[in-house]
Amino acid sequence: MTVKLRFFARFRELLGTDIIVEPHDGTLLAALVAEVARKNTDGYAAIFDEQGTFREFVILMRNGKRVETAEAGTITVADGDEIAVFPPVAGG
Amino acid sequence: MTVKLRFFARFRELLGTDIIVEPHDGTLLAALVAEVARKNTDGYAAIFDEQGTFREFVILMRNGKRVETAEAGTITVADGDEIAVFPPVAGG
Amino acid sequence: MIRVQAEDVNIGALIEAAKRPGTGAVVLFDGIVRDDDITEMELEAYAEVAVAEMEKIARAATEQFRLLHVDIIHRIGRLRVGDNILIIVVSAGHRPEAYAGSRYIIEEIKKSVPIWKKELTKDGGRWVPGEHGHGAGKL
Amino acid sequence: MIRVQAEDVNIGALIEAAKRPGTGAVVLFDGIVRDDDITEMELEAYAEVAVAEMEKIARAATEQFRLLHVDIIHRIGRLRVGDNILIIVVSAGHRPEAYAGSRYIIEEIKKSVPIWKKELTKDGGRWVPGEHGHGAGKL
Repeated sequence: MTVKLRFFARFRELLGTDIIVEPHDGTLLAALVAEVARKNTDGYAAIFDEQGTFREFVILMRNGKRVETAEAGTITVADGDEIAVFPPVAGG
Repeated sequence: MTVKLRFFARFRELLGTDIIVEPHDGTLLAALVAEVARKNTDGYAAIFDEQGTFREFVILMRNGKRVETAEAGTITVADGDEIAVFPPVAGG
Repeated sequence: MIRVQAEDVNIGALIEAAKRPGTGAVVLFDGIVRDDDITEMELEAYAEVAVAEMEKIARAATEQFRLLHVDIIHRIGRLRVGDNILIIVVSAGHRPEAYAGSRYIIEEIKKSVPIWKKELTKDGGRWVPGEHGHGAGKL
Repeated sequence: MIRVQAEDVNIGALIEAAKRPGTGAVVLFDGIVRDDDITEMELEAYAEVAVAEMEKIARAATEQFRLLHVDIIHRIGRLRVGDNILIIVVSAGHRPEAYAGSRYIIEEIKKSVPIWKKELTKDGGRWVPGEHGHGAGKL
């Protein structure tokens, strides 16, 4: 299956965006983000703490809907999902 | 001496405006307004009550500065004065 | 620019001109002739005093809310439904001051600036009563 | 009109278009690139979600403040000092609703719309921290 990862702002600068991945069935959302983030040490450290837990301010969305980072370790991704990962918003 | 009376809004419709009068020395502000207003019964009644006192909502100015109507019976007009008489403001 | 005038204004140009150094927020208030079963509206001002009073309000707002620019244009004469009556433009470094300054100015204008409105209807006309019983309370 | 776009807008035309039947007050908020020792600003959006969220905010404001019209245009891309970042236009029958509705919209946008700003300086750039620690809190 195919899943798209979108990083924004500082995370995008470190990790790129619109990253197409092909995870196997049953891949957890948190694991998928971690796997992609690991390609850049600073990018990984911006999103995850030393314990490999999402940093408190990180925002996750799946198909435009907010997902609590605390639950991302229990949710499996599905074919066609768009996963967005970003820091606190600063528009306006 | 010469004094100009300016009425606004409803008072202007009833009494006109930019009325030049030539009061004698010592003419009181209240008396001058009453004298000019008397030329039109409705105009007088719009500004003064049955006792000849300024109605509570009437606003008086002398040369652009507010004068309390209660004090208009003790103030004499001076040559070149501009006296304005108007109802509550409704701009904006 | 503080004015009482018959002419309409170019709002886009006012906004651009309001962008002084340090500006982070511009708030514009536009009071419009509302269709309260009227055909037209006739506005009348004690113009010299109205301008002086609006200048005083602008100075007070500038000081109190640290505004960087203020325009107040109050129109007079015959206006139609949908026409601009009163345009207030304020600039500030940040939005709380811009909103608060704008609101302060309109409320003070309603209280104290000698301007009157007559709504013209099919049956004649009616003077709009002031929002504040005593009017010109602060002059 | 609810949009995320690179292009600037014609504010005068937006104000005219906002004059729906019953309108007595239009309030415009214009957020501007402020000269905080920056050369330019770069704005980035999660555009589809930003538009959907702004549409939600506009609907909530319309209902809560009985607004007659709402425009929200948030610009993205490279902007210079003095450029418009965010334009909010609201119409209402009376001014209290117009001011309150406008203010509600900007505060909600700050809280929840996925847009980010990077200030570009002579020495590089810095991402503007969100006003609300958790961001997108209401999505």
